[in-house]
Amino acid sequence: MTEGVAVTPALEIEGVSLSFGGLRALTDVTFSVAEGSITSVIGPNGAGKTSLFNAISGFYKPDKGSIRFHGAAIDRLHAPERARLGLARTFQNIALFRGMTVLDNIKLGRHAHMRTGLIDALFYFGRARREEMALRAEVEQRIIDFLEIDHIRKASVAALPYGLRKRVELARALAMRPKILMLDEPVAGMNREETEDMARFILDVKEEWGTTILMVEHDMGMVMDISDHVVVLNFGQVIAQGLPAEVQRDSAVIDAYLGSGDVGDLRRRLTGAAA
Amino acid sequence: MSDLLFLVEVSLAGLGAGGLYALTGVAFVVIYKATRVVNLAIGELLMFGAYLFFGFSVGLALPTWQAILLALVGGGILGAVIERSVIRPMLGESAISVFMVTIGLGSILVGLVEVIWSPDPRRLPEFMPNAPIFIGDAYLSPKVGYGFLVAAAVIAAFLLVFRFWRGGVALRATATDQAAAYSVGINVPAVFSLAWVVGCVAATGAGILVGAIGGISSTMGVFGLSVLVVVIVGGLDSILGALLGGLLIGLLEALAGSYLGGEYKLLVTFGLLVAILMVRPYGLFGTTEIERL
Amino acid sequence: MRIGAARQTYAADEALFETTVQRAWFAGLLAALVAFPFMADAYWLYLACLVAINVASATGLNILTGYTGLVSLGQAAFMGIGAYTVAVLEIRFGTPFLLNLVAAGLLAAAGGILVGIPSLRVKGLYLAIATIAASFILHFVFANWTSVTNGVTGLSMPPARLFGVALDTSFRMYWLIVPVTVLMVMGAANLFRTRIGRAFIAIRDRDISAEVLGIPLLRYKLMSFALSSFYAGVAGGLWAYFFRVVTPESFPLVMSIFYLAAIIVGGMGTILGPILGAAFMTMVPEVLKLGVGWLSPWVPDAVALLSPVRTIVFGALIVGFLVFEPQGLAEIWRRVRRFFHLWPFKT
Amino acid sequence: MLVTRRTMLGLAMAAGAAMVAAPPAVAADDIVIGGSIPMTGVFAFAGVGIHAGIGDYVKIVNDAGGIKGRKIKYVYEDTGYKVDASVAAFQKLTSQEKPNFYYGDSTGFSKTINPELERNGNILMAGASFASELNDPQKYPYQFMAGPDYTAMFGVLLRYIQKTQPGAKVAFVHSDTEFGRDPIKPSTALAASLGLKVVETIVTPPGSVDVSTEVLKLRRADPDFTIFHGYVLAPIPEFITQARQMNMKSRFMGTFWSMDHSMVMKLGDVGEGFMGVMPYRYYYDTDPKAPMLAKIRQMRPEYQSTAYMQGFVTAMLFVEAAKRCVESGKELNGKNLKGCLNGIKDFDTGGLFGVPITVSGNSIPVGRVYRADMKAKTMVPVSDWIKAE
Repeated sequence: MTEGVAVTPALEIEGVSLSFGGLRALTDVTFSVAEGSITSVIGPNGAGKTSLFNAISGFYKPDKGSIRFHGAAIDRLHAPERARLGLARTFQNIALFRGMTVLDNIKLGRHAHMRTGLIDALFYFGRARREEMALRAEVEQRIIDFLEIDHIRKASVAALPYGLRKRVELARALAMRPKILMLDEPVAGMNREETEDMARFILDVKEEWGTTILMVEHDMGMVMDISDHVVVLNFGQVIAQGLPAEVQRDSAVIDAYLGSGDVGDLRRRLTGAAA
Repeated sequence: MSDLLFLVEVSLAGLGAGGLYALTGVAFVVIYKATRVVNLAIGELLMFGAYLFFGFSVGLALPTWQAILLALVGGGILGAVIERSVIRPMLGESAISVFMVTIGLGSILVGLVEVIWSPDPRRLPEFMPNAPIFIGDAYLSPKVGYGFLVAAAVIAAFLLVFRFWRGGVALRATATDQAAAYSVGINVPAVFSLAWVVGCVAATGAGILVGAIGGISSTMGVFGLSVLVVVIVGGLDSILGALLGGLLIGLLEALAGSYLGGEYKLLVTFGLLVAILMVRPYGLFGTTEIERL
Repeated sequence: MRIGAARQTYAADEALFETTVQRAWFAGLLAALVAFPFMADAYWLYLACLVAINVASATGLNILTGYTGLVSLGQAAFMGIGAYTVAVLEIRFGTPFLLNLVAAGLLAAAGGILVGIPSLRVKGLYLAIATIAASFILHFVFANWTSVTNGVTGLSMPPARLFGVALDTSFRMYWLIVPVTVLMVMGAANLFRTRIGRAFIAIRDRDISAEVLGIPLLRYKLMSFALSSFYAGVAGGLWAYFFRVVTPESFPLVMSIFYLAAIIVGGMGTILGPILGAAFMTMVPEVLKLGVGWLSPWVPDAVALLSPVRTIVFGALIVGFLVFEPQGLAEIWRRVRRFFHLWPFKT
Repeated sequence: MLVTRRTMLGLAMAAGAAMVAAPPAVAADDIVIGGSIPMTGVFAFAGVGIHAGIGDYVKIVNDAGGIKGRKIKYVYEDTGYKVDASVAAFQKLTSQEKPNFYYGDSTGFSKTINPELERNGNILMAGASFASELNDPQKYPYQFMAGPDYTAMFGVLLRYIQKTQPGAKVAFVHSDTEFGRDPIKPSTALAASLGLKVVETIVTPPGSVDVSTEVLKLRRADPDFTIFHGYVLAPIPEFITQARQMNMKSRFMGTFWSMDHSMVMKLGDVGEGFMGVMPYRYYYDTDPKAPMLAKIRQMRPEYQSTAYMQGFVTAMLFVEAAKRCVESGKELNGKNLKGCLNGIKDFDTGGLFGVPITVSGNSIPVGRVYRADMKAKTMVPVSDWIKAE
C-alpha cells in the first residue's frame, strides 16, 4: 500500500558494514523502510539481523555506511538520543525490568519524552506530578486497554508467562511514542493463537497509530501475511528484497536457507504461507 | 651511605613484600577465575590462616613444620566449608550479592579469631633463618627475603599444577567457559570447591609468612586491601597479572613510604588503582568482557 | 494492597499511601515520633537520633546500591565530606545550620560525581573497589589538609542554633535530625514514583537495554551517585551537629560496610528497607549488650565475648540475609502484613 | 513509604523500656563512678586491667567505710573501644545512675563527650587517653588525666637522653593516627631546645606489618635513640629485630601503652635494653615507699598490668577529689570536683607514683625511665622520677 509513494523513507540504511574483531557481521547493507509500512528482515540464524537492529538503535557503531532517519543522518547520535527521536524497539530475548511492575515498565518507555528534573522528583510537586498523572492516563487509555493487559498492570513482570511478557514489551515500546517501531522476533516461541494475537496487534499499531514498523522474524507465515516489504539477509549481506511474494520465489533466498540447513523448515513455512 | 644503595635496598624490601602480595593475589585470582567471586575476605582468610598456624604451633605446641602443614590443611578445609555453605547457595545470584557475602564473611572470621584467640596482638614463633642477607652491599631483612623465596616457590608450584595436573586443567577449562566445561564432563561444582580450597590454602600460606614478619592480630586483614589493588592492577583473572601487580605494588609502596613518608603509602596505591580503572579498567592483563544485548 | 480497595482515580492509585488505613498508620507514626522525646530518657533519645542519622545515610546508599545497582563502599567517606563542610562553615563563618546542611550535601554530591566518573568505563565490582579507593583518598585529605581540617586532631564545633536556642542535647537535636530524615525518606519515596527513579531501576536491572530505551547511562549513574552522596553529606552534617567533633577517624571503612549491611538486612530497593535495616543494625549491639548482661551470671567472661560476638553477628546478618532472605526485613514485614490482612480466611 | 506496625511496636517497646529503665535503687548519697570501659575489642588488654584497677580501689575505700559513710558505686559498660558505643554507654549511665565521675576510654570519646560534660556540669571525667590536646583546662575544664600527657612523656624521655648523652641524635617513629601524631610536633621543638638532633621522623600507616623500608630509612638516619609512639606492640618487634641485624647502635624507647611488662616481654630477646617512660611503679616493685603495691599484691597475687595501675590511680584521684569536696561541704558537681582535684598538693598515692603529686592543671607530668631486663624478666628503673615541665 505504500509502494510507489514518493516521500522520504522513514529509515534509510546505506552501505552499513559492521565487524567484531575479524568477524564481519554486516557487509554493505542497504535498504530503506517506507513511511507507514511494515518491513520485515529475514534470514537464517547468524545472518546479522540482530546486529543490524543494534546498529540502527545505536548500540553498535558501524564501521562504514550511514543511517538516515526521515532524511537526517543519525550516525553520530547515541542510543538514548535515537530513542528520543522515536526509534523504539523490543528485544529478541525480552529485556523487561524484573524489579518493576508491568505499569512501571510501560511508563519507563516514555522516559525520553518527559521533563521532570531531580528536584521536581524529590518533592513530587508541580511538573513531576502533572507529568506522571498525564502519563498514567495516557498509558491506561491508549496502551493498556489497547493491548488488553489491564488485568496485569500491577503484576511483577518476573511472574508473567512468556507471551504476556512479549506483549508488555510491545506496550513499553509503544509508550516511547515511536515513529519507527523495531520488533526483534515478536512471535518467537509463541503458539499459533498467541502469534495471531500479536500479528493483529502489530497491524493495529500500523493502522491506528500510523507507526512505521521494522521487524525481524523467523515465522515466515506471519512475515508473509503482514509485511509490505521483505529484506533477506545472509552472512551479513542483503541477498534479496521486495514484496513478500517476490522474495518467496527468489532462488538466492532458497539457496541461503539450503546452505544453512534450514531448507526443510523453510519449505514447510513457505508452503504453509502459500496455502 | 650512598643514595643509590639506599634505593637498591628499599627496592629489594619492596619487591620482597611484593612477593607476599603476589602470593595472596594468586589466591584471589584462582578463586575469581574459577568461580567469578570477587573475594573481599581474602585479607581475613589470610589472617585466619596465620592464627591457625599460631594455634597449632603455640597453642598445641606442635613442631613448626607440623603446625604449618596442619594450618594449610585447616585453611583448605575452611575454604571447602565456605564454598559449600555460603558460596554455592549464591550460585546464579548477581556478582554483587556474592561480593557482599564475602564482606560479611570477613567480619565473621575476624569475630571468630577474637573469640578463640582474643584480639591481643601476638607474635609467631621464629621458624625462618635469622642471619641477615646481603646482596652485594645491600641489606635485605631475612624474613622478607625468605618470605619472598617461599612465595616464589609456591607460585611456581601453582603454575606447574595449573599446566599439568588434571584438576588444574579442569580449573582452567571452567574458568574459560563454565557451560562448555560442564558439557565435556567436568564436574563444575567440584571445581568450585577445588578453587576455594586451593585459594584458601594459598592465603593461609601467605598469612603464615606475613605473620612471621610482622606478628599477627585480628586487624591484619587490612593486608587484603592492598591485595585488592594488586589484582585490579594486574587484572582480576590473570595469574601473571597478580604476580607482576604484586611486585609493582610492593615496590611502589616501598618507594612512596621512603621518599614521601608512610602516610603516602596507601594514597599512592589507591591513586594508582583509580588511574588504572580510568585508563585500563580490566587491568594490565585482564580479559575485557564483550557486552551483549 | 488491602482486599477490596478499589480506587476511583489514577491520582489516588499513584499516591504514596494508597488507603486510608495506611494514611492513618502514617499519622500515628508521626504522632509517635513527636511524642517519643517526651517519654524517653537521654539514652533512648541518643539512640533515636543515631538511628535517624543512619536511616538518612542508608536511604541514600539504597538509592545508589539498592535501586541503581552500583555498590558503594564510600558512604562513610561522603558523610565525612558533609561533616567537615558543616564543621568548617559553623566554625569559620557561623552560617545558619540549614544552609550548612545543604552545602554539606552539595559538596558531598560533587565528591560523589567525581568518584562516579569511572562508572563511565567500569561497572559493578570494579566500581565498588573504586569507592574503597575514594574513601582512603578522602581519609588522607581529611588527615593531611591541616589548614582546613586541622589534621588528625580534627575540628570541635559549636552546636547548631535555632532562634537563639543552642541545639546541644539529644532532646533538642531530635527536632532537627528526625524531621530532616523524614523529609529525606519522603524525597526518596517520591523519586521512585517518577521517571528518574524508574530510570535508576532500569539501569540496575538491565543497563544496556535501558540505554536503548532512551536513558543516558552515564548521566543517570552520576545522578544516582550525586544523590546518594548528597544524602550522605546531609547525614554527615547531622552527625557533625550531633557529636560536634569531627576527626578523620570518625568515618572509617567499616562504617561504610555498616551502611551496606543495613540496606542488605533491611531490604535493598525498597523505601522501607533502609529504615528497618538502619534501626535494626543500630540496635543490635545494644541488644547484644543486654543479652551478655543476662548471660554473665552463668557464663564466665561473657563480657569479654561481647565485641567479637558483635562482629560475628554483624557478618552473619549480612551473609544470612543474602543467602536466605535477599529481600531483607522489608520482605518479612510484607509477609507478616499479608498474613494479617488475609487472616483468618487464609493462612 | 509505608507505615509499619513494626515501627510502632518498636517505638512502643522503646518507650516502655525507657520507663522500665528508670533509675534503679541508688542510695541517695552514693558517690557514683561511671565508666565507658573497653572490655573487648582492640584495646581490651588495657580495658580489663583498668576495670580491675578501678574496681579494686573502690572496694578498698568501701571496705574502709567509704567517704564519711558514703559508699562509692562503680558502674560501667563495655564499649569495644568504639566511640559511638562509648557515647551510648555514657548516655545510658548518666541518665540512669547520675554519676559524679566518669572514666572514658579514648581520645575520640573524651573530645566527643566534652560539650556534653560542659552542659551537664555534674561530672568530672578522666580516662585512658593521655592526648596532649586534652591537657588544656580552658578547653576541657571537667577532664583530667592520671599521669603525664604524651608530650610530657616524650619530655621525660628527651630529658633523660639529654642527661645521658648530650647532643644525641634522636628519631621518632609513630603511627599515622591521632594517637601516633599527638606529641610529635611539640616534642621536635623540645628536642631542639634540649640540644638534641631529631634526625628522622617516620610515619607508618595504620595496620602496616612489613616495616623493612622504614627500618632502612632509620638506618640511614643512624640515630642514637629511637622513640616509638602510637603502637601497642606491632610493628615494634620487627623494627628492633631488623635494626639489630643491620648492626644499628640505636637504643629504642616507648611510651605508656607499649610499656606494660607483658607487652615488653613479648619482644623476646631483641627487647633486651628496650626503654620507656612510665609514670607509675610496676606491680612487682617492692620499694618500701610503695605500701599500696603491697596491698595490691595481697588482693591479687598474679601480675597486674600498668593499665590496672592507671585505673587504680584514676579511681584514687576521683575519690580524693570527692573526699575533699565532701569534707569542705561543697556540692559534688563538675566544677567543685575539679577545684578539689586541683587543690591536691604533694599527695602520696601510696607509692604508685614514685613522688608525691600535685595536680595543678589537667595532668600529672611526672615519669621515670625504665629498661627491660630480659634475663630477670623485669623492668628496671634507670632514672630518677623526672618532672616534665
